[in-house]
Amino acid sequence: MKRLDARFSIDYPGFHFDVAFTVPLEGTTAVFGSSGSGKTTLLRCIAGLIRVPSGFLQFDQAVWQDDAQGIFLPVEQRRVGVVFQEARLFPHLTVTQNLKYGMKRSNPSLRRIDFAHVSELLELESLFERRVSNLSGGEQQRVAIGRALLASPQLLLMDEPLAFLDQQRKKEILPFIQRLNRELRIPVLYVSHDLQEILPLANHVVLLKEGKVAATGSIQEVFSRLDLPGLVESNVVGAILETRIMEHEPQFGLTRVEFLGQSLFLPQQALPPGAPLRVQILSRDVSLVVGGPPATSSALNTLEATIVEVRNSPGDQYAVEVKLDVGCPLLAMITRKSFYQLRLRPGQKVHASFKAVALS
Amino acid sequence: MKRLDARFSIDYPGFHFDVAFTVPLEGTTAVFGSSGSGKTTLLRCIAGLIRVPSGFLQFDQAVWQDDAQGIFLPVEQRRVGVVFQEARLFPHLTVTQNLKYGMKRSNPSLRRIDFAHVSELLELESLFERRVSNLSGGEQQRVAIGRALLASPQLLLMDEPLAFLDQQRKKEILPFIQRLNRELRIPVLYVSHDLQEILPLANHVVLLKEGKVAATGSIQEVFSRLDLPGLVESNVVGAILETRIMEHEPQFGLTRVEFLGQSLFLPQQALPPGAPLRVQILSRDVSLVVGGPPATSSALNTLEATIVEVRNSPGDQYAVEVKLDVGCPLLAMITRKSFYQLRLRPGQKVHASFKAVALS
Amino acid sequence: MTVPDMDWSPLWLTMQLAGVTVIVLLLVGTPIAWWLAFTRSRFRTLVEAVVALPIVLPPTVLGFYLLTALGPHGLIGGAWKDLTGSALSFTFSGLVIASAFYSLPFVVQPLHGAFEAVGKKPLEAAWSLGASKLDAFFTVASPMAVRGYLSAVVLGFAHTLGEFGVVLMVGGNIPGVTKVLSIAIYDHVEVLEYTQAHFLSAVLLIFSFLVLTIVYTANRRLPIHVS
Amino acid sequence: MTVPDMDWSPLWLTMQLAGVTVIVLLLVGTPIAWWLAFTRSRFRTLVEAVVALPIVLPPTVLGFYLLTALGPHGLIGGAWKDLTGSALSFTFSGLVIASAFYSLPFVVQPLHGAFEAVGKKPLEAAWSLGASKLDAFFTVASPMAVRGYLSAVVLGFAHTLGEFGVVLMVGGNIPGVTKVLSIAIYDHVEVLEYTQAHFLSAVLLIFSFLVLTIVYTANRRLPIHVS
Amino acid sequence: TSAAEEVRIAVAANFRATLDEIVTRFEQDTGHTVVVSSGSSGKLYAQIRNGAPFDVFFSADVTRPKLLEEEGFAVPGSRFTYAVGRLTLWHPGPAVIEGNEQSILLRSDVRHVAIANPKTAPYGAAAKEALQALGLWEQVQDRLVRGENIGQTFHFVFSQNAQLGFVALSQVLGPKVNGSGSRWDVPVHLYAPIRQQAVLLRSGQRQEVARAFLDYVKDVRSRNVIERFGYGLE
Ligand SMILES: Nc1ncnc2c1ncn2[C@@H]1O[C@H](COP(=O)(O)OP(=O)(O)OP(=O)(O)O)[C@@H](O)[C@H]1O
Ligand SMILES: Nc1ncnc2c1ncn2[C@@H]1O[C@H](COP(=O)(O)OP(=O)(O)OP(=O)(O)O)[C@@H](O)[C@H]1O
Ligand SMILES: [Mg+2]
Ligand SMILES: [Mg+2]
Repeated sequence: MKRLDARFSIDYPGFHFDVAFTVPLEGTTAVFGSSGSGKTTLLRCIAGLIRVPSGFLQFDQAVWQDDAQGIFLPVEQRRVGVVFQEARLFPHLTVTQNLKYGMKRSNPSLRRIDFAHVSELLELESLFERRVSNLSGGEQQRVAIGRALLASPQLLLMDEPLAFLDQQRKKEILPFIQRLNRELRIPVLYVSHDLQEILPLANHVVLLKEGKVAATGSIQEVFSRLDLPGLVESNVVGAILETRIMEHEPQFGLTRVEFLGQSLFLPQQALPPGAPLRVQILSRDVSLVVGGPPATSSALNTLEATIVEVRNSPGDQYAVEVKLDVGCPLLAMITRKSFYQLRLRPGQKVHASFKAVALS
Repeated sequence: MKRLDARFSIDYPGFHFDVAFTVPLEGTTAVFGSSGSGKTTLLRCIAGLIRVPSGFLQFDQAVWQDDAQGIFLPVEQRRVGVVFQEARLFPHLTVTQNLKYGMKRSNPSLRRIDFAHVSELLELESLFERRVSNLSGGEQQRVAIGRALLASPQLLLMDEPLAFLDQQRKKEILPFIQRLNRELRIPVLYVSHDLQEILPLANHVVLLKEGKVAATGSIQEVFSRLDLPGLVESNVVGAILETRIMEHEPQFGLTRVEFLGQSLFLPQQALPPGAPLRVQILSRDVSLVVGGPPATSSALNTLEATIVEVRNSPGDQYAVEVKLDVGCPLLAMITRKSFYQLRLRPGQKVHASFKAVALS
Repeated sequence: MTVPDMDWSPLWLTMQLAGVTVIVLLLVGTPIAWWLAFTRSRFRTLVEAVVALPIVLPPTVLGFYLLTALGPHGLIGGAWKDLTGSALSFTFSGLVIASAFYSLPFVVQPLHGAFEAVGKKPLEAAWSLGASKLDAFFTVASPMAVRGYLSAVVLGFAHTLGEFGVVLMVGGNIPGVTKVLSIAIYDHVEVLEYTQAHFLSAVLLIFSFLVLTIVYTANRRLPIHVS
Repeated sequence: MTVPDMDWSPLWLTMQLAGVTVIVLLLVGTPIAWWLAFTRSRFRTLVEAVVALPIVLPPTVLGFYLLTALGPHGLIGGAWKDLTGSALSFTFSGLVIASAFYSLPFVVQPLHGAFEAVGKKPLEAAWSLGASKLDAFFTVASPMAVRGYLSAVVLGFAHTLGEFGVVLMVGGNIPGVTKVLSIAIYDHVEVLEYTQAHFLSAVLLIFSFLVLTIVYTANRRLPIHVS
Repeated sequence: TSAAEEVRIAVAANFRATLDEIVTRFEQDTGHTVVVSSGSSGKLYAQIRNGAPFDVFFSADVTRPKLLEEEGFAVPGSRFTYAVGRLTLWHPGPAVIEGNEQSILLRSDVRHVAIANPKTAPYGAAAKEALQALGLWEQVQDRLVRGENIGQTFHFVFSQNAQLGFVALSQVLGPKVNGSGSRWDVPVHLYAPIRQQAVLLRSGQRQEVARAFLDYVKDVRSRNVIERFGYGLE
């Protein structure tokens, strides 16, 4: 599989940046880490906007930087689309001219992203003739995303691109980025603080802490680790299940998916039976019931589970995190009170129930 | 009660801005609306950074703008702290100098915000001597917030101030802003797209749509309206309950609060018994159970409820929104399947149960 | 080469003239540049053009007109005479006015550019933090426009040093009062005293080089830099 | 006043000289200004000072040195003569070189300031969108630095129009070849032909005023404005 | 004579107006074209040494033509005095200067007296000499303003910035002033004669015509013109 292989180190006064990691060049890789942990710095290194003295960067077969051999591919030849944290639109150009700036400079045979489509999706039509100087914050971000996409990059670097956008727009733009991944095979490195934004999107995670890589791997691996207290709100994620669509129940607006031979129900999906579907469960949406399946409840899904591990929540001193095995790891976060009332202990069989609406 | 009374209208090419509203000058007023709906424009009008031809603005007893009488109080005399959408730090000053810029210019007798405290809370100490030009996005936002606070404003205008900050930091900064409200009685107008950010904070909401006020009122009123489809994800909010702390159960790490004579449990709070506490319930966290209180479950709280109204969710075509009465309005969002299985109908008595961890 | 026996008063006078002129220019040029940068008036382009006009005239010719204007029967000189009792021509003050007039665009243009580059945004931030318009100008706009001030000072100072036609005409070359270094050098060249001319030129160049280097090095330590 | 019987060739020559000089200056000044704006070299302040130096010398004196350098036995003139068969002094080309040399700082300074104000950020964006360094310079940096170019062109053009000492010295006041308008006016003043001098000055002023107003009005229609 | 040719002449600024009239006649008489460049003698000298394409040089003094001859830039033996400058103390208004020249220079309402720079301009040197001879040099020191050349000196007085000035008689008698105002012609014994010399240049390409022009200047008709403009002759 194609991979991105990166090693950089820089010494800024008061900040030592030293990362080395490999991620597959497919789907979206989330770059996580608190403010000032080096996310933007990493993206700049990959784009070739900072040249660190002894760095190494290989994109699939192509070595973009290897200071041991004196190799450094200039930015403009890397074909990376960058969405900067501040939009950085060109103030002397109209919105259309901004959007077409990279497009005009791309090789026509490599253009696979349609101008009309992007404009529609990002709701840019009404802005076309505008000067960028008085666009609103969110409008600027949308133009910046469009501009980067239309340059037909072979790698997208997005630095909190949706920070100023509302939930509604995020819900429209995110699936589009996902499709870029799937259909056009454009890998994305995506910086975001918003878990809700990244979970449906990311396949891999690079977790930065104070300039170092604290964890890297597939999103399932990273988010089921209980040893990353405080770094991400990993305890928010109960599980990320890769399921397959079985059948639709249109009369109830439900879709039944199969997960390790068991059925789960979610709100009806537009995909055909047989299609793979990613399902997420938030740990605090999981209820545990001892002794038989629960009474009729609006929480539709129930799985048999075995308690694997129990520990106090690092984030909330009155909650307990329970790691369950339902065929894959599942984290549940419950109050201490429930924990004592239900007398939970490792090895115990329980029922984990969660509502279908809790899946996305 | 003190009020802010505002009427502005501007005609930009392609955007007609025309608002008139009154909000109480206490607590936080959330300014909501999708990208390009005029939130920043509104804040600029209130700050006095745009002078619209025929505007009116009254802050408590003081008329800040009344073009009928030719009154316009210049920005610098309004004592409004503005956190701009782009941080707008002064590039020629260090972080400390930026922080102290407004402080030095404030009347010492009105200074009520402590430099050391703000710096600690916003984790600014390590940045003090830095030039602002190469601060990270989040670092810039933190400095900008600190700078505005330290000017001891009588009104805070915050334009998506936490957009680049991680969950962890938001959790630290938000309560502080809340305390500013409560203890120092500094009212805040707060623009944000993030519901999770605004819910614990806001008392009032001004909802903008395409330059007009679509709704305004207390947060309970606005978010229990079922007639604002698509504008905000109002259906996410089940209820916002104003409760009072009764007692703590330290052995379980719980606090019992009283809501209309009934008991609810939440994770232990730092406040003393008798203190008021706001509790939120998300509509999708509410489970409905028919026929007697549910079996032992990790969802701790159960309230008797009467179904008031049922309708299809405007946001999700396979979900049903149920408006309940538990002494105040409570929205529950359940799947259609549950809805039919439980045979719910208006007037019916049910039990609404929700987990304590779902309260914040 | 031995150091020619020379009179240092022109050097001293030159420094005074250049220094005072630059100060006057900054005082006059700053509000003009500010107005040009932020006005929406229809007259902006007109004022811009008028400010740049003096330099298109040959210095001697401009000097000729200025001499008339500053003289006892001139527009400015006459008024001045009524006020102070003496005309402006052949005085140090007259020289300053003439130099300032001639070097104005070299100061206004860089300042105008710099203020426009600063823009309104940082000013809005400063105002909202309680800074008055003037306060914000001094604590935000000026330091951010430091590169423009640098250009303005360098161009204004250097041009006044080298300026010659106007000074010659308006000043009357009175030793100790209006005989500046450039005239002294010119005199030497005219009478074929090349050694002295070379020497004085070298003095002027080295001196200016030192001043410029100090100014530029100081600027390097200033905060505003390209990232 | 009747229009004095006059020779228009100096006006035409002046326009040619000013036009060509400005073009030469932009070509030479742009890379220097760019380098100054973005280099981290220790020599930056040195180069900055050297570029500003020519203007501290009185024009005639600078002209004298340039005359020597451009003459048939001079450093530049000699080399040029070996190449082309004739020296540079008293030719139009020589005038252009001399004027360019003298007006260089008026072009470099505003450009330097403008490039610094543009900064690296928009350039990084352009590069990441596939623009080569040169492409980004022409399509992003230059248009964003339009205010600097405006100042540079205005100052360079106006200063060349009015410049006089250098041109007189290097050009030799030869009608039709190196006798530019400023010298013509000067000549008239010298021989007390005030009417002609006033007339030519008025021509020069009106012409410059028109040029400047057109330039500034054109700029107003350009995209980069203060918000 | 031969076919029409062009000859280039460098002339000191003070003689420019006079020469123009002679040139006009010469052109009419011979059909040749004369291109005149004027400037200060010092500048013209430096330019000639650096290859300026002039055929004839009319200097305002003796020194420079002599130097050019010695340095090999001029044709030996071609040097001659074409005019002798006369110095006059002038005021643009009528009836100000009347007879008692000494007291007027010291009158309290005379704030400035213009002279040409004695270092650089022959008329300045002459004015200094005359003032010294009159014993006034020290007393007028603080009222002197110096024009860089005699043209500028004239402007100082003409624009009334200086109340009095030692200017060239040729300026006062020239077409601009036509002898108006009041003046005192400084007696020639008070200063060394201001001899202005011309010389034929070596570098000149058109020596034939240039010689013809120099002869023309020596001709009696030209001498009349020169005298009419207020110059003396040798
Ligand atoms: N000076 C102006 N001239 C023309 N249009 C403007 C101007 N200022 C703002 N607008 C337009 O007005 C609309 C509202 O802008 P505003 O910045 O208030 O939006 P917003 O609600 O803050 O959006 P966001 O959440 O994206 O920041 C936008 O469409 C914007 O482009
Ligand atoms: N040129 C520089 N010189 C000195 N320090 C720098 C420089 N660039 C970045 N830093 C510092 O390096 C750290 C990492 O910065 P970076 O911009 O990569 O953070 P980030 O992870 O993107 O943060 P955020 O989420 O707030 O944008 C910060 O503390 C920043 O101040
Ligand atoms: Mg960042
Ligand atoms: Mg906004």
